[in-house]
Order: sequence, then structure tokens, then C-alpha cells
Amino acid sequence: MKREVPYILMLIMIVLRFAFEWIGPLDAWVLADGMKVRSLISWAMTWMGFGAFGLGIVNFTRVHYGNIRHRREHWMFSAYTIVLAWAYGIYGVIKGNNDPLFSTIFRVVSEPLDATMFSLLAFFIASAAYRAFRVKNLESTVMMVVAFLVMVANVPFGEMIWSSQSWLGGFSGIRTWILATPTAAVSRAISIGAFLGGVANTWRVVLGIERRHLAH
Amino acid sequence: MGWTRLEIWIAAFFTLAVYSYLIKENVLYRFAEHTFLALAIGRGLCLSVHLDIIPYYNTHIVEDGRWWFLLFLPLGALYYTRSFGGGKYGWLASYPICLSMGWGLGYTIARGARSTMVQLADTMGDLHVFDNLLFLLIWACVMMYFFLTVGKNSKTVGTCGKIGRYFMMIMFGAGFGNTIQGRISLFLGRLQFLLRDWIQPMIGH
Amino acid sequence: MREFLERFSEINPRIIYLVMACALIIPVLQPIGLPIVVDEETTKPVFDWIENSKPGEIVFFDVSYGGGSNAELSPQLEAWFYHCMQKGLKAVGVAQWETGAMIAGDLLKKVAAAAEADGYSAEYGVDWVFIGYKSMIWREMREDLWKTCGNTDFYGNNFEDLPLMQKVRQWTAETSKAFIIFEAGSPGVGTYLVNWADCDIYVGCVAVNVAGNQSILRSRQIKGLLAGLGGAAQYEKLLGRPGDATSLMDAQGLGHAVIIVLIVLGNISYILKKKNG
Amino acid sequence: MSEILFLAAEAPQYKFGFVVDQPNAVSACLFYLCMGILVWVGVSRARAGLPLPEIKRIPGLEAFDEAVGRATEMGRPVHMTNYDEGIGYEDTFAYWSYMAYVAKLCAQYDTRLIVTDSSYLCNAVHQDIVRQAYLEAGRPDAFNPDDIRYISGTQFAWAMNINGIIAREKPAAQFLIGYFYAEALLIAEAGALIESIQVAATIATTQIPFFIATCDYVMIGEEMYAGAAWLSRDPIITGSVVSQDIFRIVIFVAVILGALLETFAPGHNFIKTFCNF
Repeated sequence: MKREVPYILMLIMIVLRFAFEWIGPLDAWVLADGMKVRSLISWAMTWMGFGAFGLGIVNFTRVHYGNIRHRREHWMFSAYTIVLAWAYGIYGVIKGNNDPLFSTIFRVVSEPLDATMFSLLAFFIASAAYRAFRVKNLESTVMMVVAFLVMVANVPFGEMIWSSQSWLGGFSGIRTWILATPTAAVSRAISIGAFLGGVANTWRVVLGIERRHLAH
Repeated sequence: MGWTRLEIWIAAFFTLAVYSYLIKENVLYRFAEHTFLALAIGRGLCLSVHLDIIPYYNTHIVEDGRWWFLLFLPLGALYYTRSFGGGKYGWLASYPICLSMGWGLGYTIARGARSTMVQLADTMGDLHVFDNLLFLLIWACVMMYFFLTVGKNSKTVGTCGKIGRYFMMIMFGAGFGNTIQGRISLFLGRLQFLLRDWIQPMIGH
Repeated sequence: MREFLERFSEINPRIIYLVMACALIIPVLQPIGLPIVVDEETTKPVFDWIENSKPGEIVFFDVSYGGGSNAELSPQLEAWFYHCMQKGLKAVGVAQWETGAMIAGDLLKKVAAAAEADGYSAEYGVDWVFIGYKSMIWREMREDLWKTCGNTDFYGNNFEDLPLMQKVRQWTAETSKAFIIFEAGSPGVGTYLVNWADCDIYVGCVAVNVAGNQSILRSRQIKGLLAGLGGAAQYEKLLGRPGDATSLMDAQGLGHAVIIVLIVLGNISYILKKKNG
Repeated sequence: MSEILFLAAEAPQYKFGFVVDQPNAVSACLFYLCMGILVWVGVSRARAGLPLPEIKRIPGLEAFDEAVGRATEMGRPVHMTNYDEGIGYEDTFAYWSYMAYVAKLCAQYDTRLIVTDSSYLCNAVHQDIVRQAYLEAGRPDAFNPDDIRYISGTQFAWAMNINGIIAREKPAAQFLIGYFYAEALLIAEAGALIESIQVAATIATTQIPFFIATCDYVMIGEEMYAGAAWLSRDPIITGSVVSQDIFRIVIFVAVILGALLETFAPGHNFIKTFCNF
């Protein structure tokens, strides 16, 4: 029972959704008030998702409570994190997400942190490029040369060295060609592999072969 | 946007706290890290109420009178059994998981392959055009690199696969080179903030 | 010199960070003014689309990025949106990212004010509407945009009060033949490729996604592509209204130069070391 | 096209009289069905122990033992993570196979394993996987549930915390397996800074270059699934990898035939017509 009922429910949902997406008249089935039947089920699923409300913060609290209880290194930070998360969350729930203080904290603290963390990549990419692009073997040399061409083409001085008006369209002509032909071809081939993985996985779940996500 | 000086100072403090990681992991970074984590989680809680639950409560339940949507809430709450109850009742969570996964998978089966079909059709270009021919050859070589069962011992497949690997390196090089621009832009964005909004008023230009 | 080069391959990454920081800070303080070249295959089609549209046509846009991609995509959005206002198009915006909605909400007001100051009509509700992020089921927007978005826009106005929204009850190819997505990752253009395959889709993306998007550009699933900050600078050049992107391209140039020099020195060092065994 | 879709109630124009009139609707569905049959056949054969084509050995797999071994020697932990994880994602299923293998190694060698999660639902599964591995190694008391950590689903809050953890705990080995976005380089470079052995496997084409630059071993694209099959020896994954491969060859042949038809018999290219139907 533990296994079969959810599985059968899943099959029913699959068939329903498939029918709604694929069979024309069902796709166009509209209720009296203008709501599509398919939309109705979609919304019901959305409402179901709302039921898991708060699970994120509760799990988060549990993890950090563990740190405090075992007095692990930096447990003070865990205590600070729990207090701040709940205070900010509850304040937001009561006052709304457009509350001036709530959105100011987001704008002044979270957003700069988000952008700054992302921008660390400007430095990391420089050190990664420096370390990786060596003429160790043919593969890394190929990668280096292409990266080199694209980098030069992306900045104004590439244009000054080899103009796009001249032979082969200059650096930017070569970059455009590299991106449009070899890059697109490779990315298409890799993504077909990834896509096949996705399809196979879908069927593993649909056929009930894969059950690890149900934790039985 | 009307930032006050205090706000700018706070933002600048957190910005520099993150950059301090480049020198060494330190207490300022740790403070910023935990602040960010807490705010992200807290904000998630607030947004799920104010962007999801309340607006849809108003439109679906109050306006349309579809009160039966509420019956799905306890079903979703079963997700909690996964994390609590010592794993004893974890199987109950398979109900919401199966329902929502089923609804998603039905969509995938009906529509998921469409984008790929467009791409496959496009790959079959007229080979009189040199770019199309090259495109197909590169595509085929990379595909052969990923042949996992057939042609393990075939020299042709092996060689083509190797060539395919070089073409992949071309793509990775191009991807890398192209990304640098984006990553520098990110830092420039922060730099503009630090220089224009934080330092410039201090030295009074 | 030789000794320096040989030891160069074990350089501390922190020195690289320092050099990089200097290379980026200096041109921002003192711009050099390097030239910008427009890419005919990516940037030009986007510009031509707006340039050749008739006044009064409705165009959609989607802001799918966060604070991190602000520096790259906001100049794109700014230039594109200004262009729309300049040509008298009616722009309707949505956001798949909540942070994108916050950023665009402020930015669009600023650009609209600038456009009005330049003598173009950019009244909210008439010339443009920004719906913002609604955690909506995207698939459902085609049929009933109003209900899916909860009847309110980003600034809290009711759709009933916005004249432009009266014309936009669905989002189909009839309402708007073409739209643009400013995307930084997922969710992004993928949402539209499946559900809006009958519309002309344009994309403004961060530089890292350019390589991936080339494949769908080639298969004509999307019609044009603004590539990162460079794309924004090119658009600004076509528009004849230099902005942030144009001024930051100098720093880009120097930053790239530093990386190129580092790679060259690293390789010389590597080869020297190998020769010496 | 979309007009038809929208006015479907008045003027139904369905393929075969009932299928929605959208491009690729039929072919995409058949594609899926064929693959379904293949997967079913492949997996049931693998389960029954019937002969299946052998999968090519993926380079990089030996790195798992090597990396965990080195971490044991140095007395430092092993770190394993995946950003875009979720219940039911194909990458996550593959990730679980790797995790079971690494957890088994760690339990045998008595090395600490840190797993960081962005999804709380996955976290519950990971607890089970690692606990099971310790149980099988006969040392259930060595399992520390606090090391299987749920962090946050917000991209850079997650990345910032992971970078902090890497700098503080100094793992000697890192396994980055699954789907990643821009945070890939942040984590991989943080790992490179503390000189840990890193093994990456992803199908995210935009992030592979950065993994190649920073990691010691990289499994590209589908090698990730094949590697999972190799390590787990699980008939389910093995069977499905084999069926994926068969289908890849079918696509390969079909596309080449299609291209030849397009060239020499344009107008009779039934393969392309099918793809677009």
C-alpha cells in the first residue's frame, strides 16, 4: 500500500496532464467562468505546494540548532543566524514584502552581498585562466588559443589590431564564426546526450523502476 | 533610488567583507556569510506568504469561490514527514511528491522533446553550404565521443571521438573567453557602487 | 628577468587578484574611450526589430536576472526600453526572477523619466506597464494574463486602472508578435521556447550564456541576441545614446589585457621550466 | 498558428482530428514513447542478468578512490555537493549513485564526509544514503548527521556559505557532481586555493570550461551518467545508460541520413518532415 497508491496516483496525473497537453479538444476545455480545466489542476498543484510552507526555514533552524547544541566551532554564528532569520522572516510576514524596512534591508544588505559574491568570479576567472591555459598538451593548447581569440575579439583593442572590415572579418568575425558553428554544434551534441539522460530518467520514474526519491 | 549615507556605508561594509575573502577567510566574511544566509531564508518565508499564498487566496478562494483548493494544503504539508518523525512516516511525503511529479512528467512527455526536435531538424541542413557540412561533421564527431557501448574497439569511432574532444575544447575555450567579459562586468558593477556612491561623496567631487 | 619568469608559474593568486583589481579600477576612474563595433548577427536584429516596429505596437519583455547580473543586463534593458519609448511602442514587462522585478521596477521609472525629459511620451499605464514577479504558472499566461498575474502590477495598481492592460488580456502572438527576455540563467528563455514558439523571441543575455544561446539562434528559435555588456554598449552606439555600458567597456579592455598578459607570462615560465627540466 | 490555438473552440484544426496543432507535437511524443520502450527493455534485461553491451570505462573514475585515499592520509575531510538538486532530477539520481560510492569509501577509511545541500527534500534522502553506507561498513556510530547539511536554496547565499565551509574545514577532496550555474567556479576555485583534489561531473555546458580549468578530473556531459552506472553497478542505471546509447546511435544515423536527403533529394526529406510534424 505504501508503495502502490502513490505510484498509481502519479500515473493518473501523468495521463491527465499528457491528455490535456496533447489532445486538442481537452486542451481547449473551458469551464463556465472561463477557467481552463487544465489550469484548474495546475492551480491545485500550486496550492499543494503552499502546504509545505515554512519547511525551508524549519529545516534551516534544525541544522543550526544542531550546531549550537553540540557547541561546534562557530556555534555563535549559528545562534545569530537563527535569530536573524526568524526575526526578518516574521517581520516580513506581518508587515508585507513592500514594507520599507523589510525591503530596505534586502536592498542594502542582501542585494549587495549577492552581487559582490557573484563578482568574486572576476578574480577567480583570472587566476583560473592563468593556471589552466598552459601549453601542456594539444587539448589545453587548443582551448587556450580559442579562449585567446575570443577574448581579444570581445574588447575594443582587438578591433584596433585586426579590423572587422578586413579579411575574414577580423577577430570579431572569427569569434562570431566560432560561436555560430563549432560551439553551437558541440553544444547541440552535448545537450542531446543530456536530454537523452533526462528522457531515460523520466521513463525510469514513470515505469516505477526508479524509486529512490520515495525513500522506501 | 535615494540611498541614505548610512545605507551606503552598510552596503559598502558588506561588499568589502566579501572581498576580504580574497585575502583570507576571516571573521568579517563569516559575519557577512551568516547574515546573508539568514536574510535569504527569512525572505523566503515572507515571499511565500505575500507573493504566493495571500494573492492566490484572494483570487482563487475569495473571488472565484474555489474553497476546495484549500483541501490541497494538508496534502502538501505531508512534505514535513520527510524531515521529521525520525523517518517513520517519511513515506507519507510520497503522496505530494508523486502528484506533483506526475503532473510535471505528463507535461515533459507531451512537450519536453519539442525543442530538441527543432534542433535535430535544423542539424539536417543542405550540405552544399560549407558551414552546414562542417556543422554536421563536428556534431557527428562529438556524438561519437559519447558512444558508450557501440564501437568501443572501432578505430574510426575512436578517432572521430578524439577529434570530437578537440572540438569540445574549442567550445570550452570559447565559453571561457566569452565569460570573462561577463565576470568583469559584475565587478565593474560593484566598483561603480564603491567609487561613485561611497567614496566620491566622501572626497567631495 | 629569467629567474623572475621561471618563478612566475608559482605566483600567489593574491597577487593576480591585486593586479586585476588595479586594472579594473583605473579605467573606471579615467576612461580611455576605446572604439565599439556593432555585431551584425546578434545585436543588429534586435535593434532593427524595434526600429522597424510601428508606433502603438505592443511588445513584451521579461526581466529574468538578479542583483549579480545587474551590471550586464540593466544597461541592455535601459537602452532597449528607451528605444521602445522613443519609437512610441507599448511595452509590457514581466519578471521570472523576484530580484529582477525589484531592480527593473526602479530602473524603468528612471528611464521613463529620462525619455520624457527628452520629449518622448513614456507615461505609466499608457506607454508601459510593469507587472513584475508573481510566481505565476507561466504556461497559463497565454490564456489569461490578468488572472494569472492576480490583476495587479508591480507597483500595486489594479489592471482595471491601466489603459494599456485593457488591450493585453492574453499574451499570444496576436497581442504581441515579438518579445525580449533579459536572462541570466534559469528560469530564462527556456520557458518561452516551448510555450511561445509561434512568437519572435529575442534574448538579452549575460556573456556566459552567449555560447549556449548560439545554438538556438542558429536554429532560428530566437531571432536576435544582445550579448552581455558588449551587447549593451553596441545597442547604445546604435541608439546614439552612450550610457554606462559604453563607459565600462574600457575597463573590460584592460581587464582582458591583464588576463592575456598573465597567460602569456605563465606559459613562458612553464616552457622555461620544462627546458631546464 | 497561435490564432488557431486561441480560437480552437470555433475552428478546431487538429492533427489526425484530435492532436493539438503545434509543430513537433507528434514527433516529440513518438520520440518519447520509443525511448520509453527502450529503457524498459534495457532495464529489465539488466535486472534479469541478460547480456547487455558493455559500457566504455570513463576516465576519471579511479580518481574517486585516489582522492578519498589522499584525504584519509592527510586526515582532512571529503566534501561533496550539487547545487541544482531536486527530487526527481536526473542529475540528482546520478549524484546519489556517486554519493553512495563515496560514502562507502569514507566509511571504510574512517574519513569524515561533508555533504552540503540546497534542497531540504534531498537532504533527507542524503541522510539515508550516508547512514546506510556507514551501516554497511559496520560502523553506524561513526555517522554524524550534522555533516549532511542543508544550506539554503538561494544561489549565492549557498555559494557564500559553501566557500566559507571550504576555507574553514579544508577538505582534501571535493566532488562537484550534478548541475551547476555560475557558482561552479566560486566553489571549484575555493577548492583549488586550498589545493584539494577535485573531481567534477556535469552536463551544464556553460560550466564545464571552468571545471576543466580548476579540477583534476572532469566528466563531461553524459559521462556523468555512465560513470554513475560504472560505480554503482546498479542494473537500473546500467540498463538505462545502454538504452540511451542505442537511442543516440539511432538519432545519429537519422540525422546524417536526413542531411543527405536534404542535400540530394530536397523535398523528399521525410525525416525532417517527421521531426517537424
